[in-house]
Amino acid sequence: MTPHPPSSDPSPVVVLENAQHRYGRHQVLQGIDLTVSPGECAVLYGANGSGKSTLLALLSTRYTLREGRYLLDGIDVRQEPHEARARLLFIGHHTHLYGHLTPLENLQFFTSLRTIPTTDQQLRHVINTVGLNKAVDKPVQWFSAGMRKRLALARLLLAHPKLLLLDEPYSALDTQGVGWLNAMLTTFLHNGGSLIMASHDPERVAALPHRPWQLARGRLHPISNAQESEAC
Amino acid sequence: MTPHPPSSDPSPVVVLENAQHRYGRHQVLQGIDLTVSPGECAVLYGANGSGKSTLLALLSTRYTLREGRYLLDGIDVRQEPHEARARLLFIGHHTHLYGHLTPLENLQFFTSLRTIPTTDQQLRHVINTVGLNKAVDKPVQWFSAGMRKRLALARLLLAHPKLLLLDEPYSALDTQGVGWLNAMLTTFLHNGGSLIMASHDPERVAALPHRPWQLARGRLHPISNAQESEAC
Amino acid sequence: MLIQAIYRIAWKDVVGDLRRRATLSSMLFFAISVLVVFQAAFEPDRQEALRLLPGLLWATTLFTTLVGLGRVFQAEEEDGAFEGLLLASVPRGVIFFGKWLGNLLLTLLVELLILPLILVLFNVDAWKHVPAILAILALGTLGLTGLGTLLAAMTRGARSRETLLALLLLPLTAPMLIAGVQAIAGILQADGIVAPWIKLLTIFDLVYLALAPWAFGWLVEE
Amino acid sequence: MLIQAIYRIAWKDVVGDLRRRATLSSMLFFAISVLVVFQAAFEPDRQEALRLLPGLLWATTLFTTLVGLGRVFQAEEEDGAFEGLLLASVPRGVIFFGKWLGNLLLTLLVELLILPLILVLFNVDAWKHVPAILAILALGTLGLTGLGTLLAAMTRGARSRETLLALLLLPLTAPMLIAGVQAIAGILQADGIVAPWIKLLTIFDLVYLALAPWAFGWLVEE
Amino acid sequence: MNILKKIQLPTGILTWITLIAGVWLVFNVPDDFQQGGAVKILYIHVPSAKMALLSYLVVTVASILHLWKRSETADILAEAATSVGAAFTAMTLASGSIWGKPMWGTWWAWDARLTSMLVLLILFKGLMVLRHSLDDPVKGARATAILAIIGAVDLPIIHYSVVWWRTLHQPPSLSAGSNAGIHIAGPLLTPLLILTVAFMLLTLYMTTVKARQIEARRRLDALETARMHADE
Ligand code: HEM
Ligand SMILES: Nc1ncnc2c1ncn2[C@@H]1O[C@H](COP(=O)(O)OP(=O)(O)OP(=O)(O)O)[C@@H](O)[C@H]1O
Ligand SMILES: Nc1ncnc2c1ncn2[C@@H]1O[C@H](COP(=O)(O)OP(=O)(O)OP(=O)(O)O)[C@@H](O)[C@H]1O
Ligand SMILES: [Mg+2]
Ligand SMILES: [Mg+2]
Repeated sequence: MTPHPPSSDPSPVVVLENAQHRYGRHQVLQGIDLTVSPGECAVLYGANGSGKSTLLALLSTRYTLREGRYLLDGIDVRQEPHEARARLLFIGHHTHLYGHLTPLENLQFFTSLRTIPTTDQQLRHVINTVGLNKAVDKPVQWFSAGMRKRLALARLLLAHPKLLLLDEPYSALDTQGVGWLNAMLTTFLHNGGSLIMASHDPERVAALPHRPWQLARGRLHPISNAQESEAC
Repeated sequence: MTPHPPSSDPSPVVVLENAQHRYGRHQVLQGIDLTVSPGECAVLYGANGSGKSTLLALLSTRYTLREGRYLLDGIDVRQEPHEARARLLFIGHHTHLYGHLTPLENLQFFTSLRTIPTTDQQLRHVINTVGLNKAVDKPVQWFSAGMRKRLALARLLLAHPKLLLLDEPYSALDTQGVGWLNAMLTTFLHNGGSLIMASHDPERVAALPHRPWQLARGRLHPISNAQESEAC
Repeated sequence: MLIQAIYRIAWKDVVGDLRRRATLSSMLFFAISVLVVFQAAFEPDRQEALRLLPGLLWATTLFTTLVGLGRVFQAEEEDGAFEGLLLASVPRGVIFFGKWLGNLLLTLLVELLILPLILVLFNVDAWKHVPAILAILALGTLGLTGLGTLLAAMTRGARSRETLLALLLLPLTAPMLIAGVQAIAGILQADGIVAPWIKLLTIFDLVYLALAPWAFGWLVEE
Repeated sequence: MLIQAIYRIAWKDVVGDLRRRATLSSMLFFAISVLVVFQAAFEPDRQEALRLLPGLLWATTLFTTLVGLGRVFQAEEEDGAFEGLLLASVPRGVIFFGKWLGNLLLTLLVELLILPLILVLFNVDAWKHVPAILAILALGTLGLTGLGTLLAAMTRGARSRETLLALLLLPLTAPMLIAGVQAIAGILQADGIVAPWIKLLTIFDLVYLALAPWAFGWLVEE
Repeated sequence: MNILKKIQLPTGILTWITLIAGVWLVFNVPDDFQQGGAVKILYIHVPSAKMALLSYLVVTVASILHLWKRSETADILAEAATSVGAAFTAMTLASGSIWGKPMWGTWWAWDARLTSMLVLLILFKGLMVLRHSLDDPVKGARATAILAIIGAVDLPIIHYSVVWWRTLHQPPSLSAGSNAGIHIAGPLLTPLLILTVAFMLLTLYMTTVKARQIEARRRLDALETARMHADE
């Protein structure tokens, strides 16, 4: 539970200003401001249905920002979504995996689409790292919930994004998986990556240096680490 | 973390003896013995892919037991799966919800298939209880992850099963949701219901009196409450 | 009791669909566009149209059914809904009949609407035979949708599902199709033979509807 | 670079499919069963068969394409895979062309195989026109699959998807169908008119393939 | 499966002997006055047609056994007989077409027997595709078995088509009591009978080989999974 010092880094990775989102007429987010510096981890808390996943979808460019400003690594995302996408990685509630492909083929497709140069050996190594070595030739549709989650998170070791977006990354993982994920995220932050995640699990987030935020009634507020356990 | 006294109830709700399951030729479970008495809660821990969901699928009659014995409330499940189904409720990784129906319609379909006599007013009350009053007329496909989970769990208040099977019930729920679920489960156990759940979350399970089990290498072992945090 | 469960399952599919008004009308418009395609592809003259009428009716019915089959279990695919249905304590046969009933009702409605349309569009004078033709269509549709529902259950979750479904359905229904076409052709001619073809259709119906619920039970077992 | 991405997306769909050997041959056999259905429904004699040949070819192509469309985005439906694809930093047009290419290749292969079969089965002597007929079929297929892929994207996740897809595709392709049928009919007749129909087909192709990637970009935006 | 190994070689040898004897006889029989040299196709056509139908019958019976007794051997037999039957069906269609050209002046006519035989080919194809389209081999086997049983209605249609409908095709001429059509006279009959026996042996041989192949492949898959899940 290391509190993160308020940073005033001159070049933040994410600058979101006055963002909002509506589903039809239902205004889910309004006037959202969020700044995240390199090496910083922002954790979004909030009740079910408060809009955390929606905010992450906006940040991931999955939803188009209709109003407000969104700079990612200095790029105006509304102008150049394409450039922005190359700099971020989003792993959401869904695993984005193809059931009829094996873990290896899934990762091959992922790296080739993003033109990340890798060899099969490296991919196998990554699959080993997330503890799926025994299932390396098994189509993903037969994986257990936690195994899918592990494979989805394995992408983190292949892409080297500036911004990482995670939606409830700890769900379905066992203790070992949580430990491994936290180690990976610590390295990622240490290397200057930025991380924004939604979670209901302050106990598990505690292992990372982070700054907590709360989403309520469509608005985002910074909170103190002490308030975390009530916020989620 | 109230340890459950070893019960020697004369008429257990679940008696599973020497159960096993294979996917193709991959033996996931072998020689599983499990007895659960009325009012008892058994929690299954185990690494990702250890077979917890598979065991729950067997107990739910979703998978047919090929070998071994399974008595549910005195009924031989292999002989009368149909009778057994009327006595249990399973809420798994999936929510079993129809996206194009509203919460009310989903619950109506659920109760009418199980011939549970209810009125719309009662159903609305249940929907309120799980905190979905604002979304009562919204098709379920637009729900957030936690809202879906809440609605899935709302069935618990309608069916009055002898045996309740839950697969990672706490995932996606916020703090309030967890509190509400634990209160509901405590009442259920208090009224003599039996509960078997798989979880990776000993902190949240701790609020319930329960007996922990560990699944490893296809076998099920009882463990002590002290060992819980390493087992999952 | 069981009847009520059948009705509830069919209700969820059909009435839910009808209330949103999309399915029936889009099936109907699909049938119309099949007719347009036939017209564009074959350009039959009036004389020919009378001869082609039975085939046109059956081919339209068949393709409409085929295209509608994907829908039968679609709602069940999402988020384990079908699993939930299987865990309710109703016999498997009831689930099958529920699904079948929904499918049957929609297909029958489309047939009812499409027949007068064909007569108008292709300018065929067979109005006095409408009830008899409808009866034969309905008779064939019983077995057709029964078989279709079973195949839809069989190919749940299969790869290239639509192609597979079509590949399996068409050859199996070929005999029914021939019988149906001949029966309607018989009606349209003054001295046509009808009875044996109707007998054949009935036999197919009985066989498929007797086998299907049982086969369905086998299919969903795991 | 972009070409490689197109290829990778098509590869995942087609080569992945072909490797499992099911798709191509089952599409072919499906096309054969469509022929059986036509025969059973219409029973054309030899003279009629020649006249119906262009329509038969196009109708078979159309239904084969239609039934194959469900497959195009099937793999993308599961567990947010399509979302993952959209988040990769490739332009939307590339994703569209990747999907289209896979679809096109399969359909062309089926046409290539089905044409000689039709000639044999319906006993039509048009062997010397085979290359010209194939060229026209291929020309029409470009636009047909382009439109089809777009519609498949449009109806992703829609309810009663197959029906809807069919409902949208058939009327939109009716003009192409007429042009295609007339062009082939022109070739089969000694003094037939072909050139203007081919021009029309080409225009349709260009319009659809120019509009589609752009429309696709709009469709997937949220 | 052991029995297959034992009978494979003897059937192979017997098949060759009868085949050679039959073919020798065929080339030493006077040409039919009416049909000329083309009649020799009869000796391929008729036996392959019989074997195609026989194979489907085997598939049907094996499918029933598979569903009823859950016998994997029956399933292997069904799969093997499916490939063999498909080959003979294709051969019947090809030889019939080739023969049809001189006899009827056309490769193909849509008469009842020819059409129903084409349907049989599509059915065989459907059986082969369905088995591998479902990712779970157990489900694939079961679905295939059910489809095979439903498809069996085509068998009587093929066989009796020439009796029920007025067809271009030859009515049964080997069966007693038939008086229509061309009778196959004595000197032509002997080689036909011998070749029919030879084809029967050939079918047995091919099915045996195929079944052993399938069995070996399944065992290999099993070893593969066993290797993958070793040690756990
Ligand atoms: C593609 C075309 C053809 C197909 C699909 C076909 C199919 C069949 C089948 C399935 C049988 C076995 C019927 C049974 O045992 O129940 C058969 C038998 C026979 N076929 Fe063909 N046939 C074709 C063409 C021909 C032609 C052109 C001739 C010669 C004129 C011919 C002569 C015979 C004869 C003599 C038998 C034996 C009849 C009997 O004993 O039942 N077939 N054919
Ligand atoms: N349908 C299936 N076909 C083949 N193998 C399967 C299937 N479902 C699960 N498995 C395999 O069985 C094993 C146990 O899976 P299961 O889902 O029961 O694990 P779990 O204990 O629930 O894991 P988690 O904690 O990740 O949810 C895994 O190795 C998985 O790959
Ligand atoms: N596609 C959609 N269409 C309409 N409304 C939607 C859609 N997706 C989400 N919503 C609504 O927007 C609100 C916020 O949803 P969101 O998924 O962002 O919540 P969340 O904070 O992630 O919740 P959870 O903790 O349960 O995951 C909810 O009220 C939900 O019903
Ligand atoms: Mg969420
Ligand atoms: Mg699980």
